Amino acid sequence: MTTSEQFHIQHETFQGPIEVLLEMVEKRKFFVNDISLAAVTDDFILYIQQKGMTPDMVGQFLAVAATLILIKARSLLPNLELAPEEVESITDLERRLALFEIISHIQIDLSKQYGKKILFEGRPMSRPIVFSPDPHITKDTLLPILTSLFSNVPVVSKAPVARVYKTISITEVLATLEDRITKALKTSFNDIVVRDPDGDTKTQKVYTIVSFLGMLELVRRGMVSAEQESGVFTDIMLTKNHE
Amino acid sequence: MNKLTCQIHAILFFTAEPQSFDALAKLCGVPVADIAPAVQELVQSLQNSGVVVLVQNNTVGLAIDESMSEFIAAMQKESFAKELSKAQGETLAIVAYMEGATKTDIEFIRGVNSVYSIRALVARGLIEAKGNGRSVSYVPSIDLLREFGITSTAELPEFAAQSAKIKQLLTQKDIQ
Amino acid sequence: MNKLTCQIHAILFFTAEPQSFDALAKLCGVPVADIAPAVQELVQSLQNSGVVVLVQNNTVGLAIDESMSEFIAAMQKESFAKELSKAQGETLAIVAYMEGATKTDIEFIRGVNSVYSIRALVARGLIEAKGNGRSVSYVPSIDLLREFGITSTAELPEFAAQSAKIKQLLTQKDIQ
Repeated sequence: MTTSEQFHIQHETFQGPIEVLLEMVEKRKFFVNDISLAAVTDDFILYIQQKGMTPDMVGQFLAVAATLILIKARSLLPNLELAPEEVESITDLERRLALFEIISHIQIDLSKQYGKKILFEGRPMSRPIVFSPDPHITKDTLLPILTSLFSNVPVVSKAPVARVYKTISITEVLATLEDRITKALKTSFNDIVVRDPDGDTKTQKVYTIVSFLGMLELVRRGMVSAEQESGVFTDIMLTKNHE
Repeated sequence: MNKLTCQIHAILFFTAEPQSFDALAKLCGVPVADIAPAVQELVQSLQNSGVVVLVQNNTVGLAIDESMSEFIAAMQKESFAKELSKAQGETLAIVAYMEGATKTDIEFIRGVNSVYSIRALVARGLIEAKGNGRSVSYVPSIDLLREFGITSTAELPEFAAQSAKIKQLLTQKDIQ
Repeated sequence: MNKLTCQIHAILFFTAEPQSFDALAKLCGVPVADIAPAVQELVQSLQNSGVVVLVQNNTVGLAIDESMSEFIAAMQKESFAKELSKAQGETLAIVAYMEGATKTDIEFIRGVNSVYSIRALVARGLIEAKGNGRSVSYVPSIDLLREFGITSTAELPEFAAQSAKIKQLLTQKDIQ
């Protein structure tokens, strides 16, 4: 395979997070709802870890993963109160799934119909060519027109292969998650300890719970060890296990 | 046909290229408002003639009737096997069934960067950019109708039902 | 119109060239004797439509109605006197800096369907088509070079650097 073919294939088969998620739900013959989404959360996180992805792809997937974890947290803790923007991120995701479902079905129909029965164009009537220059166009005016076009051409980075295939390994993904969770945990615990009267404690609580779930996930996979020094309200220490 | 309709027919036939209502009004020296009724008359007159009139986005063009497509395809030796990639098909579906969509709309629904698909569809002439800057939206073109063998986007598969569903789901977004 | 008449109308529109009755009979798979009555029906149907059917020596073709021809000639003259559109200017710049650009090359750089711009530049004698079929490519006309006061496109400002840049961008055509 040549370099360009590889890129082409990578490009065309790239599935976005919405498509991947919808496939997971449909594979289980579920309807899209909180319960089915909570059920596929683990699969989805696993998918991110197992697929070689570029950094920006990982970013798009993690945004969806964050909402899934929120849905899962809500299904585990029914009394959990969510901030308005969190509720919105959930309904948003559900709506995107519904829209994508419709579009992907239409796409199949359109691809079947495309180019099968063309309404052909007529040809223009032949007319004698009359040299008719535009006095505004001289040998010097074409250059700026041309160079202004160059900026419109999408340019793949100079080393496309290196960029496209720079995958994030499982460890890297988890290292990022771990890093974020550790930081999140510290800040959120500080918030609780300090009991800032003006702070949005509801959001913080949810964030703490979600981080906590994420941390448990990492512990379950043996990626990190969690240790609470002494007493219920002391800080939880996270240490990364070495392979 | 009245004189204006004849003129429009002659222009479309002579140039064999779609013309915007604006351009036709200028060429014929009439107000733009006069164009639509004349185009309607042309649609009527050419019914069942082997040639159809396609109207989309205030642009009108002539094409050969659907019943003749196989015949014409057989007449010319070159084959025109054309395919849409999945990404392009999704993007096209969004533009056609939303009856105009921005890059943001497309990426909201597809969940992935869609610059390449949009560009490929514009380069193939299946969709056209309208407006400029941030408010650019993409709309179906006359060539889209031709390539699908239809005379209006309303003839696309399940158009009315799916288009209504999509629009309804999208308006929920704006309310929030 | 009956089916045969529709077919003849479609063929004449599609080819934009007069056809002999023999050729039409072969294309439509009917006896030559059937052609004349069908042509008669076409003459009737297109009466007073801006387009006329010309029959001579068992050959038939479509043309612009006499009463419209002045109007079309004026329209064409005006379009030739007009400044080049933005699309046409872009297309010309690409062909000038890349002799032998194909339609797909031009469309890749511009990102927009360019068939009508190319056609307009050819009609104005600014560029010329070379080769045929799928491999048609375009070069600036001798008249254009003369108008620019140069003998070769190599004399255009920054020619070497810019044409190299175009070629480099085009290497991505297959990638995307």
